[in-house]
This record gives sequence, C-alpha cells and structure tokens, in this order.
Amino acid sequence: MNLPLLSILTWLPVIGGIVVMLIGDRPVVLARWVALAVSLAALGFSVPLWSHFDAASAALQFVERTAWVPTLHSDYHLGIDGISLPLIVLTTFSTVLVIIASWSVIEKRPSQYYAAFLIMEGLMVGVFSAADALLFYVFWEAMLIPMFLIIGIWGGARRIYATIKFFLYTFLGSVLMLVALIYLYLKAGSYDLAALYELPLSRPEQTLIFLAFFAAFAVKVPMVPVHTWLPDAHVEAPTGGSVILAAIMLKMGGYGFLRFSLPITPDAAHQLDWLVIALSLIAVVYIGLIALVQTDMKKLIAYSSIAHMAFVTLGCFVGYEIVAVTGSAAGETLALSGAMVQMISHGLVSGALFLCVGVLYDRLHTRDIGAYGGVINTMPYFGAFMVLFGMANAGLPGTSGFVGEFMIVLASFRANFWFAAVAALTLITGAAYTLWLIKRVVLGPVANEGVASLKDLNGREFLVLGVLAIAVIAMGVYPKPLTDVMEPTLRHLVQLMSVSKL
Amino acid sequence: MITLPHFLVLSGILFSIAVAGIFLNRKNVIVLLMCIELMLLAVNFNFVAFSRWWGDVAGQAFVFFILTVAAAESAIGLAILVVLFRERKSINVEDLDTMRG
Amino acid sequence: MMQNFYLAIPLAPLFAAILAGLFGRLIGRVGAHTVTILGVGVSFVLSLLVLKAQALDGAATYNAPVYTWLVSDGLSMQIGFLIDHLTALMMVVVTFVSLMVHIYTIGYMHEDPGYQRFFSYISLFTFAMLMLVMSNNFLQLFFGWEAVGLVSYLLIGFWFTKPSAIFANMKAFLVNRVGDFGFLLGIAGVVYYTGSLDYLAAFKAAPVIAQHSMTILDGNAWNAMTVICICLFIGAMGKSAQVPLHVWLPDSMEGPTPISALIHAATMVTAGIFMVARMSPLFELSDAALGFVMVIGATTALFMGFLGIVNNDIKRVVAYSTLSQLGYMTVALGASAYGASIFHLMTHAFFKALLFLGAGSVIIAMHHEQDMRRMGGLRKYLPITYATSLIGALALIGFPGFSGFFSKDALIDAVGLSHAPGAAYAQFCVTAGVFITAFYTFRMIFMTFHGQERMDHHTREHLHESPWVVTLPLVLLAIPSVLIGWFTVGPVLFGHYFDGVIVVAERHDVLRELGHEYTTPLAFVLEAFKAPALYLAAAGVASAWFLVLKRPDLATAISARLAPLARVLDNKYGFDWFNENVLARGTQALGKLFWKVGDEMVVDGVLVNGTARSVGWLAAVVRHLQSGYLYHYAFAMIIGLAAMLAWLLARA
Amino acid sequence: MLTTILFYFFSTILVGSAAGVVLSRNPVRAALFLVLAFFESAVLWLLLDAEFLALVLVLVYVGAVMVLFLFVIMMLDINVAKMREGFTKHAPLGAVVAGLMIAEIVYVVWFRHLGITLATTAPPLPANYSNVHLLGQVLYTDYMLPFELAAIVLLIAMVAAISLTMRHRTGFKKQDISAQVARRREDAVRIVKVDSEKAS
Repeated sequence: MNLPLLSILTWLPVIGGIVVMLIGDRPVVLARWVALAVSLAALGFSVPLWSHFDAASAALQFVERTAWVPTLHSDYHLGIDGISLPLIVLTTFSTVLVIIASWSVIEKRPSQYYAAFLIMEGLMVGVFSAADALLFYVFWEAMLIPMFLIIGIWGGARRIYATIKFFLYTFLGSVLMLVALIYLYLKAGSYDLAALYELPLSRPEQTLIFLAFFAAFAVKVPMVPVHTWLPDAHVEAPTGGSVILAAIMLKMGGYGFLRFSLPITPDAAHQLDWLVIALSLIAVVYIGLIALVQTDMKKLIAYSSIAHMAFVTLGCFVGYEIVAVTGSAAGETLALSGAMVQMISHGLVSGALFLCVGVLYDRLHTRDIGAYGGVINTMPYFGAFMVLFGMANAGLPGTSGFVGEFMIVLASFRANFWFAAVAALTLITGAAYTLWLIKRVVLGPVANEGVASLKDLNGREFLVLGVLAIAVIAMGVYPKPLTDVMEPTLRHLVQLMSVSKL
Repeated sequence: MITLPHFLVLSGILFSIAVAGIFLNRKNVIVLLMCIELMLLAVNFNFVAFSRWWGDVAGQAFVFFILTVAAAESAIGLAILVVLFRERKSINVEDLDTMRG
Repeated sequence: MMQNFYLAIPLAPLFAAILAGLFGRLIGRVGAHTVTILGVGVSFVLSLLVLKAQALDGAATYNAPVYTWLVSDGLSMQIGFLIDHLTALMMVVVTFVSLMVHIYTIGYMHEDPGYQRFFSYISLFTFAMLMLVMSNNFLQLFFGWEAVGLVSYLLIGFWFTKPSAIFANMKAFLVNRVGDFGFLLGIAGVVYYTGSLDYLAAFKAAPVIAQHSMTILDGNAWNAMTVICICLFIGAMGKSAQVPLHVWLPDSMEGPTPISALIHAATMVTAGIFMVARMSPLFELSDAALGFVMVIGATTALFMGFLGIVNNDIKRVVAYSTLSQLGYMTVALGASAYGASIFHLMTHAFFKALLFLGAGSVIIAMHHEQDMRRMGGLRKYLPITYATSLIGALALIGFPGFSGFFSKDALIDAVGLSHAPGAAYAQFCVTAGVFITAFYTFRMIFMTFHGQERMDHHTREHLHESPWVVTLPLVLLAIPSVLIGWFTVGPVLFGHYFDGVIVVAERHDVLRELGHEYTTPLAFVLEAFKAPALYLAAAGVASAWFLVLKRPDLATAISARLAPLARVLDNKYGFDWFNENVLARGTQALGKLFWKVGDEMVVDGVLVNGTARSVGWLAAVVRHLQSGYLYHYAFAMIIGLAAMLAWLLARA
Repeated sequence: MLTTILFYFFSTILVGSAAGVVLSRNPVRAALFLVLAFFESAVLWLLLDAEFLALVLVLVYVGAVMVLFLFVIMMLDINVAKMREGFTKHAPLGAVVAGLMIAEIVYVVWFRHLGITLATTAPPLPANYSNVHLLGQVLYTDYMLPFELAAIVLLIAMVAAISLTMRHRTGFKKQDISAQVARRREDAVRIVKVDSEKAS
C-alpha cells in the first residue's frame, strides 16, 4: 500500500467540499449524496490507516515529505503516531455522522453547509497529521474559518456574538503560539517537529514558549478561566457544528499539549505543572457546579464538556508530579493514556449528547430544559439513547466515559491524594448534572402539548445514535485496542518529557 | 571660502522657515503647499551640494526626480483645492474636518 | 472449559436481558418472561453446581482472567473470575432470589405496559450482580458495583411518569455516587501501593501497605491501610445504605415491589457487606477502619430501626428494617466476624425477600394500597401470604430455630466478644435493636393481618389470594427462611467454610472464640434461652401486640406525649431535610453564584468584555486626536520628525 | 572671494524671501516671494555648477508651477482676513520646532560629520566638465527606469488633475452613441392590442 494516505485523507474532503459547493443547492439531493460519499470515502481510507499502522512503534508512520516553503525551511511533512491516529479516525468517523445527522435539517444553503464540514474535516486531519510546525499552524488557523462560517451562518439568534467571541478567543491564543513557533524556528533553523524536540532551550525561553503554547491550547481545550467562549459557541452553533466542536476541535488543545508543550518545553512544563493541575481541578468542581444550574440543554452539555476536558489536561500534566512525589515514572504513561482515552470518549459521548439535543431542537425548536419533560413517553427510543449517553457522560463503567476518568484518577492518586479526590468528585457532580437533566427532560409525566406531539426517532437519527451507542459501549467494554495503539508513542513521549533540555 | 556646511546650514534654515511657515499659516492650504515646496527646495539644496562636493552626479538626478514629483504633487494638490473650493466655497483648513474621528 | 462454564453464569441473564430489552416487542410478553427466567434459571442451576463443587467436592479456588480490558503503563486491567467459597455462596443467593423474583414478577407486573422492559432490567441486574460477586479484581468489582447502581436507577424509576419515582431514582444514584467516590479513591490507593488491580496481589501486598503512611492533611500522617479501607468502606456505605448515606433506600421503595425485594433487600444492598468481607485481608490490618465500620453499622442498626416503628407504609417499614439489618451485618464486619456477617446476609436475603414479596402480595390484593392504616384482618383473605409473611417476620426477629435466629444470635454474641474500638456502643445498639426489630416487625404483621378490617368496602369485596406465580416464590422462599440455618450454621459460621477466603487476624477472631462452645445447632438454639436477646425479642412482640391490637388508643397517647421525639422520627432525623435544603440547595446556589458571578461577571464581564470595553474606551479617547484638521496632522508629523531626529542624535 | 560674496548676497535674499513666503498676508505676495526664492536658489545652484537644474528650476518651477499657483490663487476667492485670524497662535510652537531643527541641523553639520572633512572648498572640476552631459548620461543609463516612471507620474498627475477639475455640466444635449447602438426593439415599441368591437 503505497498510497499517500494522509494526503488523501487531508485533501480528499477539501476537494470534495469544493465540489459539493460547486454543485450547489440545485439539486440538493446530489450535493448531499456527494457529501456523504466523500465523507464515507474518507472514513474508508482511514481503515487501512488503522490496519497498516504499526502499533509497536513510536515513530512517525505514513510519512510524506516534500519541500513546501524552502525559504523558511518548512516542508510539507505529514506523518502520524499513536497520538494522532485515534484522533484522525475520530474525525473521519464523526464527520460521517454529522453529515447523516444534518441530512434534511438544514434549510439554508445546505450544500455549503456540507462543504464547510468536509473542508473542515480535511483541515482537521491535516492538523493531526502535520509533522511540521508551520504546516500545523496553517491547518490550525485555516480550520477556524469553516467553523466560523458554520456558527456564523447557520447558528442561532446570537450567532454573531458567539462567532466573534469564539474567533477572538482562539485567535488570540494561536497568535501567541505563532510567535513561539517563529522563535523556535529562528533558534532551530527548521520547522520540523523532530528538530524542535531536540532543540535545547534555556529556562526563561522555555517558560515563555510554554506560556505562549499554553495560551493557544488552553483556550482550545478550554480551561478555566478562558472557557466562556465554549458555552456561547455551542449554544449558537447548529447541531453539526456543536458535534464537531465538542468531538474534535476541543481535542486539538489536548493534542497540542501532547505534541508541542510537553516535548518541546519539558522543563517549563515541569515547572508550571502546578498551574495546569490547579486549573484542571478547579474546573472539575467549579464547572461541575455551574453545569448543575444551567437551564439551556446545550449550555449544560457544553459546561460538562469543559469539566471532562479538565481531566485531559490533568492527565497530561500530572505525570510530573508523579515523578516528583514517587521518584519513578510509573503512572505517567497511564495518565497520558487516560488523557487520550478521555479525549476520544468525550468526542463520542458529547457528540452524541449534542445530537440528542439536536433531535429535540429539530422538533420543538427550543433548548430550554423547562420546555420539556416526560419526553420518554412519546419518544421511548430516544429516551433510551439519552439515558445511555447520559450515563456515559456520568462515567458509568462499561461505557467509554469511565475508562479515561478511571485511568487518570488512578494515576493522579500517585501524585497526591487530593488530586485524585478532587478529580473523583466528578463522579458526583457529573452524575448530578447529567441525571438531573435526564430527570427534567426525559423522565416524568408528559409536560405539555409540545412534548405530547413529539415523534420518535426516524431511521436516520436512529442510525446515527445507534452507531454512537455501539461505539460508546464497545470502547467501555474493550478499550484495549485503543490503548495498545497509543502505548508506545506515549512511552516515547514520557521519555521526551523526562529529558531536560536546559 | 564657501564650504559644504555653508550650503547645508542654508538648506537647514530654509527648511526650518518652511516648518515655521506650516505652523503660522496653518489655515491656508495654498500657503501650506508653498511651504512644502520650500521644504523640497531645501532638500534639493542638500542634494546638489553633496553632489558637487563628492563629484557624483547621481544626486542631481535625484533632484530631478524630486522636481518631477513636486510638480505632480502641486498639480494634483491644486486640483484638489479647486474641487474643494467648488464644493465648500472655502479653502480654510478649519472648515475641513470631515475626517475627524 | 471451566472458564466457559463460569462465563455462562453471568452471560445467560445478560443475553436474556438483551433479548427481552431490545427485541421485547418481537418476542412478546410470554417470550420475554420465558427467556429471562430461562436465563436466570440456567445461571441458578450452574451456580448450584459451582456451590456443590466448592463446598462439598472441595474444588480448588478458581482464579483466572477472561480477557484483558486494557494494558497501560504495565498495569494490566483484566476482567476475570475468582470462584471460591464466598463467591459460590453469593452466586447461589443472588441467582436464587433473582429467580424467585422473576417468577413472582409474572404475577405482580402482569398488567404493566412495561412488562418486557422490567424483565430485561431484572435480568440485567442479575448479570451485573454476578459480575460483581464473581470478580477477581477491583476494576470488575467497580464495574459491577456501578452497573447494579445503574439498574437500580432504572428500576426505581421504572414508573417514569411518577414524579416521586424519578426523584427517588436520581437520589439513589447520586447518594450511591457519593459512596463510589470514596470507593474509587480506595481502589486508586490499592493500585498505588500494589501496582495491580487483582485481589490476590493486593492481599499479598497488604502487610506492606499497612507499613506506609499517608499525609492527608498537613501534619497528620495516616496509616495507608486505614485510609484505603475507610475509602472502600465509604463505597460500601453508599451501596449498603449505612448512615449517613442511607437516605436513598427508603425512597427507593417507589419502584415496583419485586425489585425492592431483589435489589433493595436481598442482593444489591448487600454488595457493600460482601465487598468488605472480600477485602477482609485489608480491613484486618487496620483497627481504626474496623472501629469506624462498627460504629457506623451500630448507628444504622439501632436508629434506622426506630424509624420502622413510626412508619405506616408497609414497604417502608420493611425498608427500614432492611437498613437496620444491614447495620447488623456491618457491625459484624467491624467486629471481624465476617463469617457471621455473610451468614446473616444469606439468611436475610431469603427472609427479607420473602417479607417484601409478601408485602407485594398484600399490595396486589389491596389494589396498590400501601398504607397499613387502611389494612387489617387480611389473615383470612390471604392465608398463604399471611403464613409466609409470618415465617419471614419470625425469621427476622430471630425466633429460635428460624434462619434469622442463627445468624443474628451469633452476630450479637460475636459483637459482645469484640474488643474493637466502639464495641461497647455497638453491643448496646445491636442488643437494643433486637427489641426494636421485634416491635416494628410485629406491629406491621398485626396491623396488616390482624385486628379490624379498615379498608373500604369496595376493596374488601375484591380481596382474594394472589395467583400461584406470586405465592409459589413465597413458599419457596419461606422454606430456606425456616430451615437454612440448621444446615449451614455449623460449617459456614463455625466451621472452615471460609478458611483461606476470609482472613481474620488472630486477636480479632471472635467467631473462633464463639466456636469453641458450639456443638450442634440444637444446642445452639437452646443456648439462646440463656441470653437476653431472645427475651428482648419476645418483649418486642408483646408490646407490639399490646399497642396495636389491645390498646391502640395508648399508642396515640404515647406518641402525643412524646411529640418532640415523634417529630424527630417523623422527619427521619432531618437527614432528608439537610440533604435537600443544605446540600442540594447549597450546591445549586453555589453553582448559580459561580455561574453568574464567576463566569458571567468576572470572566465574561471583566476579562472578556472588559477588555473589549477598555479598547473601545481607549479608542474613544484616541479618537479625539483625530481632529480632522490638516494642520494637526502636519504638526504631529513635524514634531515627530524633530523628536525622532533628536532621539537619533542623542543615541548615536 | 567673489563666490563668497555672491553666496552671502543671494543666500540672504533667499532666506529673506523664504521668510516673506511664510509671513506675507496675501497669498499672491507669498507666491511672488516664492518665485523670488526659486530664482535665488537657481543662482546658488549655478554657484554649485548645477547649470541644468538651475535652469530647470527656473523654467519648470517658476514658469509652470508657480504660475499655476498664482492662477489658482487668483481664481479662487479667498477671504484673506479670515485666513489670518490667529496667525500667531501657534507661532511660539513653530518657532520652537524650527529652532530645534536648526539646532539639530547645525549640530549634525558641525559636530557629527562622521569623520568626513567638510570644511573644504568644492573640489575642482575637470576641464571639459559638462553638467548637462553628465546628467543626461546618468539619467538615460542608470536611472532609465526611474526616469520613465517619473514620466508616468507626471502623466498620471496630469490625468488626475484634469479628471478632478472636470466639471459635468447638466443641461447639454449630447449624442450617446453606445446608447443608440444598444437600443432594442422591445425597449422602444409596445404593441397594444385594442379590442375594437367591444362596447365599454
């Protein structure tokens, strides 16, 4: 198999998106089917990616490299390891679901809507597979544009406010990242990530670079206190936008930490790990409580996303404390692995929950929790799915939501009892806001005529939620294939983290 | 004995007079334009003087270009002035504040 | 080969649950109950074989993984089975009660539209519970632990249109989650010190753990084992409804009665007891943790019993009785009498399931009326129910010869011998609890089956004995409730049944001390006549008879006289009030505060929009510099030029 | 010696006329002072052996640009009195800035000459020196491209000036050929069907 799989995965959806855009809305059916075909093809191409991936190696695989901007010593350099692979598959997977889910829901310029998602898919794959910092940055920023348009064009009433907030927040962070990348380039003379990994840096340099990266990635994750763009963006985004935002965009922050912050500035990361850990733990409690009092379903799920992503950042950085306390690196890989699993799982679960909200919104055109009640009476299948995904969100064992949290709690106990204790509070808060949501929306007697008139899931919705449900349960029952793929890469990462670059 | 500094100081004085003129005649656009011409003249003086002292005729070529641009500038400036006067019946700078923030 | 055999035990009900749950419409009502009963029946029969192999044939302990769930960082997390004497016993209890409840449900739920769903749930529960007891590692234990919680959630909220039911199920899940919070930390502690999730590895490393100490709060070094055990026990407190995490259990009675019997009396709530017994090698190493367990258990045993006295809802009385009995089991754990605790767990499973199902039978007959004040004199209408309920009640109060007697009596004696911290308090509680138990149990029996008929005319005309699917389980449960003690007290309690499974430190071993005096079951029964417990129970029954049947007016007078006390009991010591008004409202208020002040005012208001506003303000200020006058710009340019020149000159 | 006298003589007049440009009340006078200043400059440039530029200055500047200035000044009806209001308002500031600049320039010229010996007379010119010849050689070889650009700049300035000042008067009848060609039958002819026999 000598196909340039990564390039195909990156550019096929982009080109497909342009084609869909050119087809236009007349006829919509054609645009839709082409979009579906393209996304399915991308998913198809990610199958050999997984099957041909050598899980025993930590090296970059499927490498493609040609000169790109020779004057800046930047190459078109793609390659994936165990960190990127699951995220790429998650990307192609969720794009297919989003396209199916928005099959007949979007009325305004549907072909452009599909095109935006396809183009974004390609760019996101590019982000995850770029092995050149400049290339990464280009994909990273380019990806904002389709998302900006999706929220700005197909969003809700306050979409302009939300898009500007979203854009400014993320852009502010990534500009600082660009500064850091340029500095690194001037020092290393190359944008190649491998070269940056080996670049020795003094402590002040590392600290500044770390903070610049932190600005970019913390916004994306998002971490407290730079999280307020997320609830607004989610509330205003169309369902598909919310799904991609939650499922993949947030992962870029975590991916950035793993790919840039930890290996490039290990000493600064060690020095400042208290900051990240403190913010993560604060997020678990603080955001958990905020989620409890939300009255808008999407906002609630958005806040729960923040709390769940706090586990990712905790898992990424708790390793340094483990070494500091126990003197051995045991548990570090576990924490990183937990962070990765949590990212994938959160992608599936929060995506599914947003789709559930979308299902309700399509019918009654409100996201207000108070407008629902007893939905399960009229929509039993939907109710079952919602309870399942709610339980996954609350981290029930046997669903994917449990795996990552479990690993991270186990690992952070090594660092400090209280880290684990505060993190484990999510068992309570997570269950509280999720179950209360389910109680108010799904269970109970039929609340009003609107609910009484609801129709249960149609085949398309059932298909999408069913596929996600299978994925969530499969990952909860047997997560080994996933962690096996990542393990060597993460071990390698732990090594990079532990070698001082001073 | 005339030395280079003579000319340089002369051009400096000219330039400074022009600067002072801009402050004094701040309301009259035409005089402002004239002051700018004076400034350019001062600059040209420097070019010519240096060109003479260093025996490099390129300085004079630059003066040539400056003259060209200055001519173009005053032509357009005066044209704008005429249009402005037609619109506003005034060339008083104090009346021209539509660009205020 | 053995693995497939063991695997079949939990998977049969799981398969049945999936079939009934996902294809319920396809296979219909009969199909649903056939397939689930078949599934549970298969696992019951197989469990019996396992018990026979373990207990009688002396089969070796089986401990092997089924599959590897996940490997990371050298920590291998596996799903696997540990089959030994304890497990085998639990499996039989679980599958037997479950089977009875399945059969009973055919009658109890036959009018319900969610018939298939219900069967699917209880089968799923059986699967989860089996996974819990058969586990050989903490991961699977936690999985089963939460899975039974999930099914409990689903079943309490089975009638999802009933607001009280969906409130109760959320409460149950959340309170359990508070326990699980501690449990998870305990597991994390075990993994930290042993590097493995396996029971045996943890047990082997236990002495090492006990030598470590942890600094939890500054300056306070705690023994690591104490911390771990208390954390694990917090989990048990949630699941086994110990004070103060007991609040969910009475409310869980909002669910259908069969599941009250199955989950909230016989099996799930005993998971905590089972777990602590399973972890005996760990708990034995921490006297502090044992003392904690004992005090909590004793408090639960006595004070929850009081609540049984004042309640008039037949199911809730049984529920409080369950709480109290769980307290007894916990006390026994604290006294290191794990065997007694498990023994009581087993007998309690039978007679409490019996009592619940009996109550259910009454409720069916009364057309879903649960208030005992509207019953009375049902003895002649429901003879089988009456007889079996009476058997259950006698077992519960520890009437000599009934199963409950053996377990309870041994348990009280064991506590009396214990020297653990808090043993004196515990002994007082369990002894006083005997009187209380007898009193509320027979108050219930008398109010329901004896005395005046207080129901309305319409109900009375339709009173008749329940169908055979309801009474058959009652009878089948009544048999072990009477007899099981005679056969098992010797081997299980004082024999060597739990050798090698439950580890008891030499100095804690109260059961062995008791065992020295033990000869035969009959002697054991006769021995009881020397102890105060029996007389206390008799006094309890007598006072119940006196206050309920003979002088009902006196009961009212007493409660009027003791009004403040009655109010405290009526309010259930204020736990619910505290949870709802302080905890729930408090966290909500805090959440709202964080949201409105933290997110909207500080982050969004000051930081985000504040930045935007300050930029706007700056722009407004700077805007005034743009006067629009040409000469201002010219001035600026010239002055700037002069200044720049000056700077250049000064610098060079 | 003669050059020194000439220099001082003409430069005095130059400075004086420059001051006149700045200070005179009437823009016409200011323009005339500027003309004088250009003349003096031309003479001084002759002293610097820049004959061609001196002539260009007189021909182009005095002959064309300044005439344009005068023309515009006279064409526009300028309220001189109002223009002079607050004439001295910014005079102190102007004086300070101008003084500062003089000081800076003098400072540069006298103290910061970067080691170049300035206080010398101009180097002697070769015998067959021809200013025009040399300038032409430079302009048409090394500065060919800028020279042509300058031409384009002038052209653009011309076009711009014309288009800016062109007045579109209304009320004329003009022939619009493109409109005539673009006319189609449908625009002009309307076929009306008249019901002749119907009684109203």
